[in-house]
Amino acid sequence: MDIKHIVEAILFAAHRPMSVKQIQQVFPELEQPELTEIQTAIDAIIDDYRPHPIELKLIASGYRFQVKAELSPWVARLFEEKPPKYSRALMETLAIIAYRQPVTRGDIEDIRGVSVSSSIIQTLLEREWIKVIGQKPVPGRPSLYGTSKQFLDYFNLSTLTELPTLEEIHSLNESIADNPTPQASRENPQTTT
Amino acid sequence: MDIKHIVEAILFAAHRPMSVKQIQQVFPELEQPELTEIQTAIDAIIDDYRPHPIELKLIASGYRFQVKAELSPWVARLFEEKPPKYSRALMETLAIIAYRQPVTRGDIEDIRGVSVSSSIIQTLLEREWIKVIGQKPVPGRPSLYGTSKQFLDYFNLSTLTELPTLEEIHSLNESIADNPTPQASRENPQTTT
Amino acid sequence: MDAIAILPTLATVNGALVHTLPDDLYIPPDALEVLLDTFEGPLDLLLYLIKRQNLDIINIPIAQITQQYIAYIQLMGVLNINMAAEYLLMAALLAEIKSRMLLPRQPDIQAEEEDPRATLIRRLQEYECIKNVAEQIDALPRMERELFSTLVDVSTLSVAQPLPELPLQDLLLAFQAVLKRVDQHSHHQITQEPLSVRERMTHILDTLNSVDSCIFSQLFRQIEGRAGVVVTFLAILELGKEALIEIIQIEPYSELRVKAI
Repeated sequence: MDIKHIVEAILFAAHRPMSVKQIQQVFPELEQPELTEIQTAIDAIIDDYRPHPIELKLIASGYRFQVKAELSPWVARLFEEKPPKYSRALMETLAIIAYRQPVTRGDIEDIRGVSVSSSIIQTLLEREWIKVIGQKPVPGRPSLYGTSKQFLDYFNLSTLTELPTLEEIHSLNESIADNPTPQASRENPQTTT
Repeated sequence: MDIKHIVEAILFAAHRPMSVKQIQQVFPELEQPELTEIQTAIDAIIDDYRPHPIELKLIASGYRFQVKAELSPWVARLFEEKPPKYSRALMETLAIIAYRQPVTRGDIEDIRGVSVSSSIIQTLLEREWIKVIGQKPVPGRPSLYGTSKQFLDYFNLSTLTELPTLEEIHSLNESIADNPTPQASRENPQTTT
Repeated sequence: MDAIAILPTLATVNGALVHTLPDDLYIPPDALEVLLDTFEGPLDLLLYLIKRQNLDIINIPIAQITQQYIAYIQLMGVLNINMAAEYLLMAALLAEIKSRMLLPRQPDIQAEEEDPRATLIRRLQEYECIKNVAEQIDALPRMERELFSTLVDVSTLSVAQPLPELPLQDLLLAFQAVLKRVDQHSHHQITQEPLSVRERMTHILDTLNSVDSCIFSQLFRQIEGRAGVVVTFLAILELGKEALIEIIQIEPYSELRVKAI
């Protein structure tokens, strides 16, 4: 049986994202194709499905078939439950962990300026979007958090570099340097209403 | 968007078989196609997938995509689980049948002091380690069980007499006998007999 | 700096009814709603105050912002919004920065310790960046909302599950446990026919199962020698004793027949 046919069946039957290596392992031991052959098959399948409402997409844990986003208005109606919504606090905590990992809870609190509730960390751990990747070697040995493949999978990304770009903080020092007497402008509330 | 495209997406995303009527209901109220239009779309999708390893099939409760049965050998390894372990009750039942054959279920229950579940007997019969070798001529004519050739083969014995005698069983290495986890004895099978 | 009377009675503070908001507080008509929709923290509140007035973070007018900030947290207190200590801490920091700026500059000291205003600006900037990307991540297409997994049924596939292994050792230990239990309740006894006899009993019954009856002598096989004959004979006797077979002689001196009951 032709490799592409089998790879397609495996991807549909797996019900989870499959890496090229994992696909290879599904083949009977003595008939495992080369990884490049599997990759070629995958590329061909991706092409095959272009006219269809589903797509084979590479995300962090591998390839998965998913319904294309443009069909969501129809497909969403299949499910009575509304998709889960996440609070700003949770999304900000997640963003800090994603961009600043590895971070401790204290680091997150420093950036957000408020304490982080345990339930947020708990929710993120339960969703397996974040994981404990170590302990910081300071008193109390706080947990260091990082994001997981499941986080990328859920947000349809294959690597962290696909996340929105974080604007770098560059203007601060120059601005202060350019502004030798900040007091003057500070005490000049030109925009007061 | 074209009806066939939407129907295909619905069938892939629904986690249950979908009847033509149910598919119609997924469309927003004012945009619901006629049932015949949906049926036409379904027929076209069925045709589309003929060369693929999956098929759109009508079963009692509606249409669903399923992996073609002929792919079974190729995707089987996706579903292989670690084999379960046999219960203590099953092992005791098998040992009693081996040493006391021919025996009825009642005999086994008398010796074990507890009832023997049908599923244990069933499992042993399915595994072909035991077989029904007759009925006891008492009311109810209960089945008489004995061990099979497959039982001897599995345990690499040529006759039952190669099993330890009751005295030998009694004096099986105590340290292992007292070990509550059978795994431990599995790891060092050399230490007894 | 018009305060807008939003409610006839805004709140009760120390027993006195509050009808108007503090004078120095600029509140656009939709602000109260925003206010009630709790901020994510003091940095968030500060950012809100700055952005609302189109101010640049770098050049925030500390005195003005401090006033507004304090007015807001007073209002939040008045409205019984559960206020975290962080809000008060920020108020203290703002007050400190403000008071510092009223003092003559002391370049020597400033060089040694970090300017608290610069620190605050950096924190505001960093928080703003995170707030922005968090919003962007929230807008990414994601599973369950824009993207849906496909489900293709696999129940019709035939998959042979590997069967459990059973080491002989485990089987024997299980039997040992049975024997120990039986010994303890000695009303039962496991008799000690040799296994060869029990095996032969099964074999004979198995044979008789497929035929109606068979001739006694057919059950013996010469090739097994004397020991085999003895085992078979004991097995037949045991089967007879347990009433599992019938040994029949149709007429005197005729061949014995054995029959499963």
